[in-house]
Amino acid sequence: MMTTAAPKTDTAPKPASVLSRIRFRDAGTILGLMIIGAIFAALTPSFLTVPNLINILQQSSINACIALGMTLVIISGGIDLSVGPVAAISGVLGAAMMVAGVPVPLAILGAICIGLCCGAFTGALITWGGLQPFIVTLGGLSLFRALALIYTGGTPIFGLPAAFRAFTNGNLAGIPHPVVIVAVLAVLAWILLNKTPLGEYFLAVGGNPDAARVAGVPVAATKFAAYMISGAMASIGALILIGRLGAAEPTLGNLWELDAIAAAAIGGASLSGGRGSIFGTLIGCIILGTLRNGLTLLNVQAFYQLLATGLIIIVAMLIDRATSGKQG
Amino acid sequence: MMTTAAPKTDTAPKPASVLSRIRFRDAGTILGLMIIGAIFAALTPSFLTVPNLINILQQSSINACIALGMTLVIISGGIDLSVGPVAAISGVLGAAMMVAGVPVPLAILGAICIGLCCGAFTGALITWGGLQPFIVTLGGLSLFRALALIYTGGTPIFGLPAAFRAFTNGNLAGIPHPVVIVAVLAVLAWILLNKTPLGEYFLAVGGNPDAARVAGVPVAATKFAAYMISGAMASIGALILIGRLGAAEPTLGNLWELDAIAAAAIGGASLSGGRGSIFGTLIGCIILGTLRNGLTLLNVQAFYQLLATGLIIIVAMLIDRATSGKQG
Amino acid sequence: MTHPRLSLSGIDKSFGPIAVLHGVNLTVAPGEVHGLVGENGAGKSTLLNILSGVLRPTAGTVEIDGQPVSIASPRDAAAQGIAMIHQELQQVPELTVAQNIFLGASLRRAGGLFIDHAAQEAEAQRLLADLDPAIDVTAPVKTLRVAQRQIVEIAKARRANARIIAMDEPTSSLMPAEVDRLAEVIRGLAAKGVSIIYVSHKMDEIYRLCSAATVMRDGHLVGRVALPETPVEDVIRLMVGRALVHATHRSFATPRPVLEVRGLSRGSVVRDASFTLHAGEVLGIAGLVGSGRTELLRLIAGIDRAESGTVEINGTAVAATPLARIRAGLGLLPEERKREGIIRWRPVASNIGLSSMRRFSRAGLIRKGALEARALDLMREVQLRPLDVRRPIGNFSGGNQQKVILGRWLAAEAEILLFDEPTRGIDVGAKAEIYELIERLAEDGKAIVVVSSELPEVIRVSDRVLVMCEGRITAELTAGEIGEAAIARAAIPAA
Amino acid sequence: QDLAPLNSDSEPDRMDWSALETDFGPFPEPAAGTKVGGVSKTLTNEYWRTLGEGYAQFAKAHGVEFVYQAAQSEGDQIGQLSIAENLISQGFSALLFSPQTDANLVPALEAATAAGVPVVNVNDAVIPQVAHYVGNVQKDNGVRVAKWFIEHHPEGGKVAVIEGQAGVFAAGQRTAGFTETINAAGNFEIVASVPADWSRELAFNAAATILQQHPDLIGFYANNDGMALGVVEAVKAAGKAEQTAVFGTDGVSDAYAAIRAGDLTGTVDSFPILTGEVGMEVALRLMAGQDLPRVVATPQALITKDNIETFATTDMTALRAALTAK
Ligand SMILES: Nc1ncnc2c1ncn2[C@@H]1O[C@H](COP(=O)(O)OP(=O)(O)OP(=O)(O)O)[C@@H](O)[C@H]1O
Ligand SMILES: Nc1ncnc2c1ncn2[C@@H]1O[C@H](COP(=O)(O)OP(=O)(O)OP(=O)(O)O)[C@@H](O)[C@H]1O
Ligand SMILES: [Mg+2]
Ligand SMILES: [Mg+2]
Repeated sequence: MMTTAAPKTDTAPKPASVLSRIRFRDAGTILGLMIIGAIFAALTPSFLTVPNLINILQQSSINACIALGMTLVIISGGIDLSVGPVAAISGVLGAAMMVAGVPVPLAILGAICIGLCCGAFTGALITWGGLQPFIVTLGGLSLFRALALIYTGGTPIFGLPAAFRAFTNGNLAGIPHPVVIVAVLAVLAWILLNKTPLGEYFLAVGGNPDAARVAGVPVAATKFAAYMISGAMASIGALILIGRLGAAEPTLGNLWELDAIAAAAIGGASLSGGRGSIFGTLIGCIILGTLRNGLTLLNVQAFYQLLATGLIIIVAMLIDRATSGKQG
Repeated sequence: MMTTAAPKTDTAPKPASVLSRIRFRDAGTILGLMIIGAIFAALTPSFLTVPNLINILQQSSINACIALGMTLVIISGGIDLSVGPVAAISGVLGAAMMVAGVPVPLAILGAICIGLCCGAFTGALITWGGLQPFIVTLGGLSLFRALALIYTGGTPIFGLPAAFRAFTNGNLAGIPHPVVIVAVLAVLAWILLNKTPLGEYFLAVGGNPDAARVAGVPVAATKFAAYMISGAMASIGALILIGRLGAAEPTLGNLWELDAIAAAAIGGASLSGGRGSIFGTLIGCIILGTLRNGLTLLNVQAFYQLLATGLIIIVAMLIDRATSGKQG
Repeated sequence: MTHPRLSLSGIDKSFGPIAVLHGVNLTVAPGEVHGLVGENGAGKSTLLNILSGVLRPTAGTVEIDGQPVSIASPRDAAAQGIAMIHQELQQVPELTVAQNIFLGASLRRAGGLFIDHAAQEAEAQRLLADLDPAIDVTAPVKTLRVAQRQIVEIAKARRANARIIAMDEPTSSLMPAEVDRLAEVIRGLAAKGVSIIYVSHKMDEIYRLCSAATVMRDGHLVGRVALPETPVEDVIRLMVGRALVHATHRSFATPRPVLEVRGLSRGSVVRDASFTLHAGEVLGIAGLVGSGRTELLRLIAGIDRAESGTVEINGTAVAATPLARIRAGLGLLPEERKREGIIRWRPVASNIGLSSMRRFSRAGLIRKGALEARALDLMREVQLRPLDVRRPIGNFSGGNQQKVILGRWLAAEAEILLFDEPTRGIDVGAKAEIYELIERLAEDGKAIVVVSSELPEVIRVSDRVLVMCEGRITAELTAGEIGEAAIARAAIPAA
Repeated sequence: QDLAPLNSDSEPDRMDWSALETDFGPFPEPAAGTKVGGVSKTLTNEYWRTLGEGYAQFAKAHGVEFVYQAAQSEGDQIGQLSIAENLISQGFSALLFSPQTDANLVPALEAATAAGVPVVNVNDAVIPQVAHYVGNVQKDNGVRVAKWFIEHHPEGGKVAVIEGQAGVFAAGQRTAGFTETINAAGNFEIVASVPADWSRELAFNAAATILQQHPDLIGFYANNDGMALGVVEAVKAAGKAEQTAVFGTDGVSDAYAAIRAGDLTGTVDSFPILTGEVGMEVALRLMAGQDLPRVVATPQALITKDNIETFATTDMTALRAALTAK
C-alpha cells in the first residue's frame, strides 16, 4: 500500500503551495503512524520484521478497500454505514455463483455488480429521494444484512473454486495479492479524485452543494456515483475476504463501516464533506492495522486493546490536528 | 410521552406561519406512526390493547431518554456515538455504589455525574480540541466500553437494592415510572430547546456556527453543554435499564447510538445540524418501539425482523419527506 | 480630554505566512461617520473583523476613549459597545428574524431563565419600523431575500446600543430608497454620538455620509482624507494608485436572437415573463428589492423549476436543469456568492474550471496545466489579488471571489451570461474593469443580462432595460428612453 | 490430505472426553518451553473467560506457557483473524481456536497447518476443515430443555424461544434442537421464536411483549444465560414466576445464583472450565503425537434446583467424578 505514496509525490504537477499544504496535511497522519510504530518497535522485537510488516499491510487491506470507497463518499458530503452488509450480500452471492459453476471472472463481475446495485439503491434514495445519508445507509445496514441471511438461511457457503482461492492467497514478489489489489485500487482512486472531473465534482459537491449545482455540476449523479463506488469497493473487499477464508458468510462485514470511517477520519477526511485524501486514508488504515498487530504481539488483553484503540483514535486525531493547524 | 404534545400546541405564542410549519413538520412523523400502527392493528388483535400500548411506551422509554440528549447534540451540529458505553460505565458504577451501600439517591446522582463527566470528556475534545464529533465519540465508544469492562472484569453486577428496583418498576396511575420519568425529561428538554437561551444557542450553533460566533454566542460552551446533557441522559437511561433488569452489565447499551440517531432522524432532526424537534424525536422512538413490539407479536422470524426494520426506517423517512416537502 | 472614540494603531495581521495588514492606524471621533475605502482585498474587512473580535491581530493596539482594550472575541467587542454588520450575512437560517436580531443578547424573562420571545418580537418590529416594516419578525430568516436579510443585519447592529458600529458594505444589495432610509438611521445614530465606520465601494454614499475617510491599499494605510473637500478623483487615485477614465456606453447589439424567454412563471414571484435577448446585447433588468429579478434569472438558468413557460436557446427548447442550460451556453453569476458561488476549500483554478470540466480534460483526465494556465490568464485580466490560482478561494476577499466566479463562465465560454448583481462588493477600480469586460464580452458577440440594484450601473452597461415590479416585466426601455426617472416609474407598484 | 467438512454434531470419528485416559493412556508431560496460544471469541461473555481459565489451569498444572487473546467485541471477525495470524507468526506450538464464525479463522488454520502447528477448534462455531474439534453438541442443548418440558408438562402448552443473534451457528442449532424436539411431542405450541441478539435488555422487552400476548405461557427457552436472566425479570414483572419456567444456556455463575434463588428454572451447563481443560489436554496430546479421533465431545447437563449442588463445584476432580458417575 505504501506504493501509493509515489503518485502523490511524483506525478502531481502541482505548485509548491498546494503540494506543501497537502503534504503538510498528510504529514500529521504519517507522524502519528511513525510514533505508534516506534513505540511498538521499542516494545517488541518481532514488530519491525519484514514478514510482520507485510502481515500488517495484508491485514489492513480489506479495511483499506472499504475505506477508499468511504473516503469518496465522505468527501462528497455523505456517509455509508451499509458497507458491511453490502459486502456480505455481494460476497455471498458471488460465492454462490462460483459454487454453482459460473466461471470465476464472471462471478467476480457479478459480485461487483451486486455491490454497485446496493450502492445504487442507497444512492438513489439519498440523491433523488432526498433522504439523509446516515439514516438511509442505516436502513441499508439492516436491509442488506437481512437479505444475505435470508438468501443463505444463515449458513456459510463453502467450497469456493481453488483457482479463486489461490489467486487471493497468492503473492507478487513477496507482496500478498490483496495488498497489490488494494494498492492498484488506491492509485485508481487517487487518480479519480485528483485528476478527473468526477473527482473535482466530489470535492465540489461535498464542499458546497448549492454552489456546485449552480455551476452545473450534476450533483445528484455525483453523489450517486460515490455510493456506487463505495458499493463496488465493499464487494471487492468481500471477494478478497471470501477468497482468504474459503467461505462466504452472511454475517461477514460486521462493523466494517466503523473501521473505514475511522480510517478516513484519521487520514484527514472531514465528515462534513469537501475534504479528504486517499493517501491519508491509507495511512489511517495502516495505523489501525498496526495498532491491532502491535497490541496482539504484546499480548495485551482484549479489554485493554479496546482501551488502546479508543485512546489511539483520539490521540491520532489530536496529533493530526496539532500538525495540520486548521479546523477539523 | 404523548403528554409532551401539549406544550407544543398550546403554549407556543408563535405566529400562525411558524406554528403551522412546525406542526406540519411533525405531522409527517405522526402519519408514519399511524400507518405502522394501523398495519399492526390489522394484523394482530393483541396490538391495540391498552396494556400493549403501555408496554410499547415502556419499551421505548430508554431509547427516548438517550434520543432526547442525542437530539440536542444533533441540533447543535454534532453527533454522539458514545452514548451506549457512557450508559454502560455509569450504569455499572452506579450499581457498584448501590451494592456497596451508598444510599440510592446518592448513587443515582453519582451515576449521572459519571455520565456528565464522560460527556465533558468528549465535549472538551470536540470544542476545545477542535476534533470532529463523529471520530471523537467513536473513540469514546471504545474507550468507555473498555473502562466498563475493565472495571467489572466483564461480569454483570447483581444485587441492586430492592427500593431502587421497586421504584423503576413502579407505576403512577397505571403508567410505568420509566415512561413518567422520560415524559418529564422530554418536557424539560422541550422547554430547554424552545424557551431558554441555551436552546436557542443549540439551534444557532448547529445552524450557522460562524454567525453564532460573530453574534457572541459562546459556541464552545454551547456544544460542550450538549455533550454533557447527552452524557447525563445516557446515564439516566442506564439507571432505568439496570433498575428494570436488576443487573448492570458492562456490555449494556450496545448499539443504542444507532437507535437514538435513527429516532432523532425519523423525528426530523437534520444530521447537518440546526434542525430537530423534541416531539418528533419522541414519535421517532415510539415508531421504533412499535416496530419491534409488532414484529414480536407477529412472531416474525429473525431475518425478516431485520428486513422489516431496515425497510421501515427507510419508509418512515420517505413518508416524512413526502409530507414535509422541503429538503431532508 | 478630547480622546478619539476609537483608535486602532499599528495593526498587523497575518494568515500563516500571508501578511494582509501592515501597521494600519484608524481613528474615529465620537459621533463621526468615518469612511473606510480601498480596493478588493485591501484589508478593510480584515481590519473590521479585528475590531469586532472575529479575528485577533498579530500586532497592534485598540483604544476606546483613550483606554486600551483587549478584544479577544465577539463577546468582548459587544461588551465594549462595538457592533458590526458583516459583509457576508451572518445569520442562522432556521431562526426567526427576531431571534437573529437578538441572538447572543436575548431578552429574558423569569429571572433570565427564559427568552422573552414576545418582547423580542415587539422590539424587533420597532427596530425594523423605519427600515422595512414589511419584514415579518416571526418568519425564519431563510425565507427572506438577501436585501431583507441585509436590513435585518442593520437592525441587529442598532439593537446593540453600541458606541461604535462598523458597517462592512451594508448597502451592497439595497435599493436607493432603502439606502436613503439607512442614511437617515446612520445620521440619527451619529447625532446621538455613536461612531460609525462605513465601508462601501459606492463613492456617492461615502461622500453623502462621511466626514472623513481612511484609504487602504494592499493592507497599508495610504491616507486619511477629509470629506467632502477631497475630490473623488483624488480618493480613487489613492485607492487604486492611478486615475480612472470614465467611459461611455458602447453598444454591440446584433439582431440575432439567442435567448427566447416565453411566459415564464413561478407562483407570484415571477409572472409571465417574456423577452428576447440578442447576440452582443447587454440587457439590464432593474426593479425594487423583491421584484423577482433574481428568481427570473434562476428560472432561466434552470436552478428553480418554472411552473409554466419555456426557455429557448438558439432556437431550441432546453431542458430545465442547470446542466442542460449550461451545456446550451448559459452561465449564471449568482447573487449570494458564498452560498451559491464558491467551493471554499478548493483552489481558484478548480473553482474556475468547475463548469467546463469537459473542456479542460482529455481522455477522462483533467489537464491541470491547461486549466491553471487558463485560470491565470483570466484572473490576470480581472486583476485577482493576490494572483495565485492555487490558493483556496475561501482565503480571498469577497470582491476577489466574485472575480473568480466570473472567470468560471469566461472559462466555460458561455454565450449567454446572466449577471446577478455583478459588482456587488466590488471596488470602483474593479467595477470599471468589469464594465469594460462586459463591453468586451458583448463585442465578442455574447449575450448578457445584468440584474443590478444600482441604477447608474444599469444605465451604464445596458443597451436595453427591462423593469420588473412584483414579478412582472412592467417596462422595456430602449436606448433613448433609459434613465433613472423612467426606471423608477415602472419599478414602483401602482397603489 | 483433504478432510471432509466437519459436522461436530454427527461426525462418526468421535470419542467422549471421559475416555481420553482409558483409550490413550496417562497424560504425556509436555517438553519444557511449550507455548500454546488460545484465541477466544470475546471476553465480554463469562462463558469464554471461564473457558480460558480451564485452558490456563491445565497449562499451569503441566508447566506450559499459555497466551489467551480475544477479539475486541463479539462479531469482530477480521479482528479475530488478525489476532490468530499474529499469534501464528510468533511461533506457538499449538493453537486453540474458538472462531466467531465457521469461516473467519480459515486462513489462520491453513497457515498453522502449513507450519505444522496443531489447531484444536474448541466449541461453538465449527471450521469445516479443522482436524480436531473439542466441544459439546449445540443442538443437544435445546433438546435437553425441550425434554424437560415434555417430562414436566405432559399436558403440553405454549412456549417461546428467545434467540441469539440472527445467523450465528450456536443460536440456530440450539433453537433448532428445542423446536424439533418439542414439536415432535405434538401438544406444545411455540407461540414465539424471536431474536434478542444476546442482549439482556432486548430479551426482557421481547419476553414482556410475549407474556402480554400469551398470559398462559408455560415457559421460555433462551439461547444464553444473559438473555434468560432478562426474561426472568420480565416474568417476575408480569407476576408469572409460578407459571412460567425459564431456561438459559451456558451455566454462568449468575445463572447458578438465579437457579438457587428460584428465579431461573434451569440452564444447560456445558462446563466451560472442564471444556477448557479437555481442549488443552487434547492439544498437548496431539503435540505428543497421539492419533486422537477428530471430535472429542465434552459434557453438558441440564442444571435445575434438583441437581444444582452436584454440579456447582469449582473442584474439577469432583466435577469429573460427578459427570462420569452418570
Ligand atoms: N483566511 C485567510 N487566509 C489567507 N488570506 C486571507 C484570509 N482572509 C483574507 N485573506 C486575504 O486578506 C486580504 C484582505 O482581505 P479583506 O477581506 O480584508 O479585503 P477587503 O478590503 O474587505 O476586500 P473586499 O472589498 O473585496 O471585501 C485579501 O488579500 C485576502 O486574500
Ligand atoms: N426562499 C424564499 N421563500 C419564499 N419567498 C421567497 C424566497 N426567495 C424569494 N422569495 C420571494 O420571491 C420574490 C422575488 O425575490 P427575488 O430575490 O427574486 O427578488 P430580487 O428582485 O432579485 O430581489 P433582491 O434584490 O432581494 O435580490 C420576493 O417577493 C420574495 O418574497
Ligand atoms: Mg471585505
Ligand atoms: Mg436579487
